[in-house]
Order: sequence, then C-alpha cells, then structure tokens
Amino acid sequence: MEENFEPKILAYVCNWCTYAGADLTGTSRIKYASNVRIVRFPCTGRIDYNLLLKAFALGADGVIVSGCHPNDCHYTSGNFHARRRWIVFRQMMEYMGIDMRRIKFSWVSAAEGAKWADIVNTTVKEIRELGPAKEFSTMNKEVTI
Amino acid sequence: MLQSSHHEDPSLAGLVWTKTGISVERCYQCGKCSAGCPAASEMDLTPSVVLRHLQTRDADSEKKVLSSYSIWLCLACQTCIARCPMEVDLPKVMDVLRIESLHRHLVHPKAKDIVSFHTSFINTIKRFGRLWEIGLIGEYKVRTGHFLQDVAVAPVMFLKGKLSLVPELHRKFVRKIFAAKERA
Amino acid sequence: MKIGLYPGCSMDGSSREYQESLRAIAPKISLELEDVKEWNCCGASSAHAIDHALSLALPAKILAQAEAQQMKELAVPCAACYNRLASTKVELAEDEAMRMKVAKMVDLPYTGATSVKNILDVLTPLLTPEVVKTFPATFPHKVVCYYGCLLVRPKSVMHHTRMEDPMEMDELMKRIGATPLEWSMKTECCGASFSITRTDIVGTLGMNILEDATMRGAEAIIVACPMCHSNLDMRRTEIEKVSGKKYSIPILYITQAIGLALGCSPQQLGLQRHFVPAKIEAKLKVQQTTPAAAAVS
Amino acid sequence: MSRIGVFICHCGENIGATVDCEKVAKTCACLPGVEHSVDYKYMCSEPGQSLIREAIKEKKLDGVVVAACSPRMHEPTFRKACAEMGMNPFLCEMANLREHCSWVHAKGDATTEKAIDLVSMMVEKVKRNKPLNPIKVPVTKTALVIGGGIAGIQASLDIANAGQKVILIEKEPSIGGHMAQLSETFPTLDCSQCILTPRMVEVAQHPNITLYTYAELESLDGFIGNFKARIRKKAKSIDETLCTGCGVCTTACPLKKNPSEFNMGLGTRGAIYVPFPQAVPNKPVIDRTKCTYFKTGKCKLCLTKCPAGAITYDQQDEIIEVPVGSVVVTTGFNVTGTDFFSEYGYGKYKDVVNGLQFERLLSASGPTLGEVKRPSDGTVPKKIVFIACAGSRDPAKGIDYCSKICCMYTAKHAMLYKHKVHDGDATVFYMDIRAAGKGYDEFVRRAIEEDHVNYIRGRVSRIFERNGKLIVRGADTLLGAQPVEIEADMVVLATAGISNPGSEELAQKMHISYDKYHFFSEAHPKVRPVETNTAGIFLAGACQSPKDIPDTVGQASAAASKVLALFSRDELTREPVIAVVNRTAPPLFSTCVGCFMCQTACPYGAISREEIKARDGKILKTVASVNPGLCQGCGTCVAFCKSKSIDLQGFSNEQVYAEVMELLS
Repeated sequence: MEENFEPKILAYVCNWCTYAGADLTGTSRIKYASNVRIVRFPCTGRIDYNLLLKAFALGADGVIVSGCHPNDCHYTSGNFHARRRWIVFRQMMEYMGIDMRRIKFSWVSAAEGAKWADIVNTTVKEIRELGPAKEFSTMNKEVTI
Repeated sequence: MLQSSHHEDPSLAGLVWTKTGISVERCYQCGKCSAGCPAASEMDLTPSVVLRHLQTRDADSEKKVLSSYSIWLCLACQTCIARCPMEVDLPKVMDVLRIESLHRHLVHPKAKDIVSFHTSFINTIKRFGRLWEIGLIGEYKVRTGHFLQDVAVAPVMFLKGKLSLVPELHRKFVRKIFAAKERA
Repeated sequence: MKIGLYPGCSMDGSSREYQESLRAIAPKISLELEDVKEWNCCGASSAHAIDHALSLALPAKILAQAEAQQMKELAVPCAACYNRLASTKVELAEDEAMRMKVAKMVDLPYTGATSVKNILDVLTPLLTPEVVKTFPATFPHKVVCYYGCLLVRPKSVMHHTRMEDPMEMDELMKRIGATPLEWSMKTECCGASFSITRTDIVGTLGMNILEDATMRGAEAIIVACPMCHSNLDMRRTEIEKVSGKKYSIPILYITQAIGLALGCSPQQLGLQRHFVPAKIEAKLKVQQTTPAAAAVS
Repeated sequence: MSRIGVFICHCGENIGATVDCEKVAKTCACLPGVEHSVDYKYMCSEPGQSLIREAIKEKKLDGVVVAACSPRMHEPTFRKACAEMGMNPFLCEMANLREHCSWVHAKGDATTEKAIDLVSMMVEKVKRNKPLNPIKVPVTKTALVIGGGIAGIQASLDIANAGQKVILIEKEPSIGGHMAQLSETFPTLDCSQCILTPRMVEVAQHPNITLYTYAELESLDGFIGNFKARIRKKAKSIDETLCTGCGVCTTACPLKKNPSEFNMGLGTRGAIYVPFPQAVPNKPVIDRTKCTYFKTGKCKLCLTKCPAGAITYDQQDEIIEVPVGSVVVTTGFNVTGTDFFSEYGYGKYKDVVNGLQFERLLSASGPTLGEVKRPSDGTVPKKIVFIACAGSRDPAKGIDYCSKICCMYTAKHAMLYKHKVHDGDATVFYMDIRAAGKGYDEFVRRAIEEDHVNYIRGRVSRIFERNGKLIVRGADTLLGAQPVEIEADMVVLATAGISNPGSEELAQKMHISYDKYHFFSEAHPKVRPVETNTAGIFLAGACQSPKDIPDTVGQASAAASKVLALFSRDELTREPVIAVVNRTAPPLFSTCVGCFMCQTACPYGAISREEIKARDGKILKTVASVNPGLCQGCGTCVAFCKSKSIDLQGFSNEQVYAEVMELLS
C-alpha cells in the first residue's frame, strides 16, 4: 500500500437525520478527517445505488450511506426501503467485484454528532488500510446511469 | 462520575477516587445515610457530614474526618448504600478513611479499642490461620487493659463448648498471604 | 445434592451449634457436604477495616482452595463469611489490577469459577413442599425471621430484589409449619463486630430487635448469622442492661428450627449451647410413620 | 453557457480562520460557467445580501451558490435575497463550508481543498437547477386534541372560541384529568373543581367541540394541514343518545366494592359507574373486566332497572376516521407506583399514601368528604409526616429529574391539613424548597410561619410500623445530619411525576420524539417549547414534563395559538421538492413503462395511474402520475424507477450525478 494515501470518500446522507447530525458535529466542534465529501439527499430512500457504482467507477475509495434510525425516518419508511434495496444490491455489487468493506451503511440521527465523526474517522482509517480502490481503475469512466 | 475532576487530585477525596472510583461530588447532602445509620447517634460526624467534609477538599476538614470517631463506628451494615439515591458507596469510603487515618496516625482516642480489636483479630489470624476466641480476647485485653470485660461470659461460653482453650494451628494456610502483606 | 462447605471460624467456636445443626439435618434432606481443605479465616469485619488487600486475599485463598477441589458451588452458612466471599468475588471480577495483586499474595490459581451460596440459597431448593411433607414433625410456632445486614446487602453484590423486605427465610419457616410474623426489624443491624468493643451499641440495637419481636408475640427469632446470634443470645445481659427489661425469647438458627421439624434431638442441634434457653419443641405429625430419612432418600 | 455567481462567506472567523476563503473564491472564479466569484466577511448580513443582489443584476446571473453555513440555517435567507431580484429562488444553492468543513477540520490546504470541492459540486448542481414554484396544499381546519385534562380543555376552548372546529378525545369516561382530583390549588387555595368544572361543561356544550370520552388514538397518518386520525371509541355498553344520566343503574349495580380510580383506590365504585359526580359527560360506562354479566352472563340488574333502556351489552368498540389539520397532545402525567418505595413500606402500610391520594382525602368530594382520616382505621391523624422528593432526584430509582410541583403541593397539603386539624402536627422532610413562581415562595413561608408546619431539611431513610404508629427515621442535615425519629399517624409521599403508561407507543404512532423518561420532546427547549419536531403536532401540559396548572394552561393556550395561526391560512405553501413523471411528445408521451413500482414504494399514496387517451377516448398509455398535494418529496420512487422516468425536483438524477462526477473528476 502506497505512502500517505489520502482516500477519497463520498457520503450519501439524508437531509433530516444524518445531514443534521453532521451539522451538530460542526456546532459541537468535533474534529474528523477531511477526506469525506457529503452529498445531501432528502432521504436515504432517494439514494439510487447506481450512485455507488458511479462513485467507484470514478475512483472513489469508499462510500458512506447514512440516514435516520429505523422508525425515525422523516418520511416514515424511506430508510426501510433503502435498507431493503441495499440487501439486494450488495450481492450484485459483490458479484461485480466491489470490496464491500469500502461501503459503510449506518444510521446517524440529528442528535448523534459525535457518532458521525466516529463513523467518518473509522471509515477513513479502514479504507487507508485497504489502500486505494483499484477494482475499477480500468473501467470506462462514463458509466451510463 | 466526575472522573476528570479527580485528575491528579491530591485531596482526600482524590484518594477515595483513586482507591475506589467513588466520586464524593455525587453526594448532594440529602442525609438519607445519616438517617438510616444504626450508629449515627454515637457519631461525632454523621456519614453525610463526613462526605461534606471530603467535598470541601480543605486540609482542616480532612484532618477532622481522619481523626473522627465516626469512621471507626461504621458497622459496614451497608444500610446507607442500600438506600442512597446517588449510590455513593459509603462503606467503601469509610474503609479508605480508616486505613488512611491509621496511616497518618490520626486515630481518635476513643477508637483505640476498636483498632486494638481489629489488630488483635488480624494477629490471631496471622498466628493461627483461623480465629481463636481466647487468643483474640486475650490480646485485646492486653492491648486495651479491659481485663475484667466478659469475665462473666467467657466461662459460660466455655461450659457451653463455645470456647476451646487450645488453638488449632492452621498458620501455614495463611503464611504466604501475610508474608506478601509484610513485603508490600 | 453435593456441595462444597466453608464452615468458617465461628462455626468451629462460638456458634458451634450452627454447624452441628447443619450437619445433623444435611443427610436427612439429601445434602452432601464436602469441606474446603486447609481453610482459613475470611477476615470477617476486621480485615477490610484496616487492610484492603488482606480483606480480599483471605477470602480469595478460600475460593482458590475450593476451585482446587473442583467445587462448582460453595455453601457458606455464616452470613458474615458469605458476605466477605461474595463481595471479594465481585471486586476481583471488576478490578483487574487488584486481582493480580491478590493472586500473588494467595499463590493459588483463582479464576472465580466457584459460585458462593448462602444457607438460604442452599436450603430453599431442597425443602420443596413434597420433601417437607415427609418430615416427621412440624414447627408450629410464631416466629420472626431476622436476616440482618449481610444476607441482603449491598445491592451491587447480592442483587436482592426485596432488599428491604426479604422473604426466603419466612418462606422456609412457612413450609415447616411455622407462622412467620410481619415485623419491622428484618434487616436492621445488630451491632455486628461491636459485640466486644462497643457492647453498649450492641445493647441498644439488640434491644430494638428483641423489643419488636416480643411485642409481636413471636416465640423465637430465626437467624442465619453467627454474629447476629451471638449478639442477640450471648449479649442478652447487655441488652437487658440497656432496656431495663428481661427478654426470654430464644434465638434459633434456621438449621435448628428445621432440625426440630426433622425430628432431631435438641442435643444433636446444639440447642443446649444457647445462653438463652430454647424451650421450644416440634410437634410430631400423627399420620406420619415412615422415618423421614427413608422417605426423602 | 450558464452565468453562476459564487459567494464565499467568512462567517467572521468561523470559516475564515480555517479555510482560505480568498483562495476558494479565486479558484471558483475559473470554474466553467462561473461568471462572478467573491468572498465577504458576513454574507448573511444586509451588506452581504445586497452584494448578491447587485451581482445578480449587474452580471445577469442565472444561478447562485452561497458557500457559508448549513443550508438548514440560511437557505431561506439567501433564496429570499435572490427572489427579491426576480430570480427564481430555487436557482440558489448553498455549500456548507462551516458545519461540514471549517468547524470540523483543522486549518490547512486539505480543508481549503475540501471547501473548493464543496463549492464546485454545488456549482455543477446549480447549473442543472430548474426554476420551481412553491406548492399549495389545503388546510383541514379541524384540530384533534388528545387528552381531556386541564391542558386539553384549555386548548380546545381557545381553538373553539376562535371559531375553529375541535375534536377532543379522552381515554377515561370523563374529562377533567388530574385537576379534577385536586382539592385546592396553590398558591391561592381556590377550589380546583370550582374553577375546572365550568370549563368542563363549556367543552361539552360548545358547538365547535366534538367530545369523545372513553376513546383513544388508533393511528395518525398524513402531514401538517392534512392528517388523518383513526380514533377508537371504546364500547361504553350504554347508548349515550338514550341515557339521561339519571344514575339508577349505578345505584342498582350490586358490585360496589371496586376501587375507584378517581379516588386513587381510597373509595369504591360499581361495575357500571360514573367516575365522579361532576363528570362530563355525566353518563355511566360498564367496566367489562368487573361486570358480572360480562363474566357470567347473569345479573343484568342495570338493564332491567334502566328507565331509558340505554344499556347495550352488545355494543362494540367503534373506529372512526377523521381528517384533521393539526394535533395538540395533552395526555398529561402519572405518579410512581406503589412498589416504588419498599424502604417506606409504601403499598404495605395503608397509612402511607401518595400526594394524589391525599388530595382525595382533602377534597370535599372525596371518599371522606374532605375530612382527613386514616385509610387504615378512619381515625383523624394527629401527626402527619410529608416527604418531598419521594422518587424525584433519585437516580438509584431511575428518576434523575426534579418533578417541579411537589415542593408546592407538599406545602399546600401541610397547610390544608393544619387548617382542617388545628391541633394536628405537620412535619415536612425536604431537600430543597423549589418555589419559583408568582406568590409561591410567600406561600411556603406562610405554611412555615403562620401555619407552623415543621420543615426539616433531610431525607427519610426508613418508615416502619410499631404499635399502629408509623416510625419515620429521618435526619436533620442542618444540625449535622443528626437522626430524627418521628412517630406519625400517617405519611404522605410526594411521589415523582412520571410519564403516562403507553406514551412511548403514542409517540411512535404520531412520529414525535420523546426523552428517556418517555416525556414528549419539544422541537426546541427554548424557542419552540410547544411544537414537536413533526410539523402540525403541538404539545401542552405535563406530557412534556411535570408542571403545575398555570404553566400547563399557559402552554395549552400557546399550543392553541399555534394551531390558530396554522388555520388562519386556507392553504400552506410547501417547497416544490416533489417527484414528477416525465412527459415527452407523442407517440411516446412518457418514458414511464407503467410498472408502478413507484406506487408500491410511495409512503404517502401520492402516485396514481393516469390514462393518456386519444381524442376518441381510446386509451393510448397508462403512466404513473404524482399528486403534488400528497407527495412529500422523499424520492423513494425515484430510486425504484427502472426506466428513470420519475424524478425528484431539486434532487434530480441529473443534479446528483453531476455533483458526484464533479467531486471525483
């Protein structure tokens, strides 16, 4: 694994819980690794898992998907749909040769600022150990959506 | 638990923290311990007052506690901790205070008897491995000078077969322990 | 049932009758006792007062010895010893550093594998209604059950669900035909180790207990702790000195009460050793003919 | 080629100190499509905003990215600023440089790099933003009030008197709640029922209030302005339309010995009963768990005796569904159970009672008609000990908080007792006296100075019985915590106020949050005290935390005013973040293939089938279509759509993919 490798990590989060939670991390001034870039969605239910493929296709080293805890979804059931679809998708991604350790699925509520910092830091640490994602480096960057 | 506040705390409260992990700050002085303590009426400082003194972290207050009779009157009956709303384990605190009081030679004059009893007890165990009543009472009387105490009871005990005149010797069972204790 | 036994010092001395009565009833309720070898004093109420490490090392030695004898369960009839052993187990389980320190002192492998049982833990499962049915006699007396401190406290060690109002002893007494009375001193302190140093305190606390028991018309106080027993029995004169009243109520070990129901003689149960004469008898069941021992075996 | 304006905010030191804002602005200036890029100390300030407004005018911008704090903070501010210049507000996006960057990372290039990424990502998004128009949804102008205590009564009356409709549901047979049980109220000592019952009657008679007693919320769906509530009307076993409330049945019922809930078990009631004389409605219900007929099929005495023929044994629970625009939760509180204080012999000694029980003993309508008598033998207690903080502020018993009302009602109890039993002796054990409130501390002083209530600072360790007396072992912490022993005839425990059983389930039904003690949580402890975090649902009274009557009434009126503010509008405007099914020219009409996966995914049933017909009415194609009123914009349907025909405005596939691709380019 190469020296001082800085992983590129995307975070797909829902607006009501995890995005707000990450805001709380900020307001409570908890520091975490700057490798992560947050993409905001209204709900985890909105997250199309093609977006994960796209991310890896374009050279992301890891992706975090995070939303409201079960039963706390702002839209009552979006996060359940996300989880259900995820179960189906992960097999497909494994089949496609994506290292599942590069994908973190978690629940972070608007009150869990510290937990968010935690998740980011552990993910960054783990991905560092895994090294850069090579699986898709050869693949054509223009995956159709 | 106010763990951080005990960081490098030289006070007696700090000692209690390091020895037992009990934070005296937990106590909000409701007095439930003093209310239930079977020995409270005999005490110069009631249990909650002892804790209050610790909270002050004031040298004189701490001296007052260590030289108090109370810490020796604690029966370790556990009534206080059983009912304490803040779950401050007073009996454990008392153990720490007693040991520290001995350590700093601040034992209350009236508590000498009690200390003598404990010491005699430990010595009996050290010598015989088990308790030997006559040995214990004997040493206790020598230490305290209460020669006439229990002259009435002892013979009856003997007659009822509750006292053996000669000790059984089980010293070897505890030799290692006391040796280690000495070394420490 | 086979179980380890740690008698403890008092049961060899001042509370000899407790041990005698236990050993007397054991075979009759198919309880097989295996003594811990080379046992030492648990440090009682003195060790912890002046030397913390020692107060853990002494019980740890006993527990280690029991482990060496592959005892899964260790019966500790003396409530005081039981409390020391149980507390030690908990503290050593929680405090790694202390466990190391104590291990050095004891110089015997200690893992905490042996579980510690008090007399009530041991008797309750044995004296099922079916078993008691076969007893030759009943103990038809009004009694109060005195648990004292050490069987129920502290919470962190005993995890007792009815700390303020325990019922195990009352239940056992009911089973042998006694009438356990509701009273207020079940778990009050008797003065414990002050029986020698502060007899006056023992006097006052003892008085409260005897007063409440007699006031409620109890014929006997049932105990499971040598310290409680000696304070209430041997220290009767001191108690009476404080209260200025005479109390005739006898103090019985739970094993003695059960022994009487099992048809043991007062001698076997060591009743004659009490300071306060225990003139209290069991009532033979008329229909009961088969000898208890045979019946239960 | 788009003309985007980028505005980097320093937020004073908050961003400026960590992120090199100038560099960010410079770098972003070179991004394709960026026409204008500046940084400024405070973008949200008036000069900051006018900076944006002028740029929009001069540079003819068609998109704006403000890189500052979280959009959850200032998105409305900046969108408004843009709108003022005639730009569609939804062409303005924010990059979160504060909460997600400067506050969580150390100063340095990496952090500035991230800032640049976040901005350019938003630039790419904005390029693809479409002008959107806010959506209007109608407001159902009926409020559902859950719980008929003083809070529910107050809220209902306020809303109803303002001319709006109210549905009030109460799970007990009568409204009134705990206040109806109280004797007199601190600090004025006016009779509780005298001030409450007129309001109870007003509720029953109010043309705008529909009252359902013996009813509970079954489920709640929908959203602000448009909830759908299902209410279970438990079978009362009487026909309310026929029942005249004459009371013959209750006197006829042979089972008189059931403990009365209203009298806290100190009085009794029949199996068919009216909870208390002033009950509203003053009509009985049959307690099927007690009634002999429901157990054995025999008795039927009430049936035979009822002159109105109103007894209906075969009545079933009824579930009704009502549309409501808003909900006010006023379910109140409870007090700790009897098993809670073994050391105080609570539940074992008859004469150790809790505060609510003592209220009943003091109340003129109570089981003793207002005479203080011992529950055990009916004698008048000459010595009463009151224990404050019985369970409150007691982490060992799992209740860390202060119940707030006990100090005051304990003082009141002691005072009223002294007024009724002049030679009586009242002692209060307390830890602190918390009498913050108008006339409150004066009230406590009066109890101490004028009524000579004996206050001892210390907690009681144990209570036990000796010769029919209750021995109370306490300590006086102001005298070195020396033990105090009192021989009392009666003991009153100011037991902790706790949340009602089942409040957790109720909260989940309504999707509102609750704390670890199962009290409902307000949206903000300071500035949104009566809102919940679910729009359109409000809180009042002790269901949020224990509180006294004035606080409760105040909160209830506050909640009512929130409801009325909502009802003052005929429709609500919502962010147009909703799903749309694309439409194309014939013959395709839409890429939608009509699989209707979206329909199964939608939590709001907002998606329906739409038939595209030819002129002759022949159905050409059936596609999905979204009801903008119902769609909440979660976008679950978008993720489900195989043909990518349904998309979410504001979070369109085009937009989010652009963001991702920009980040990884």
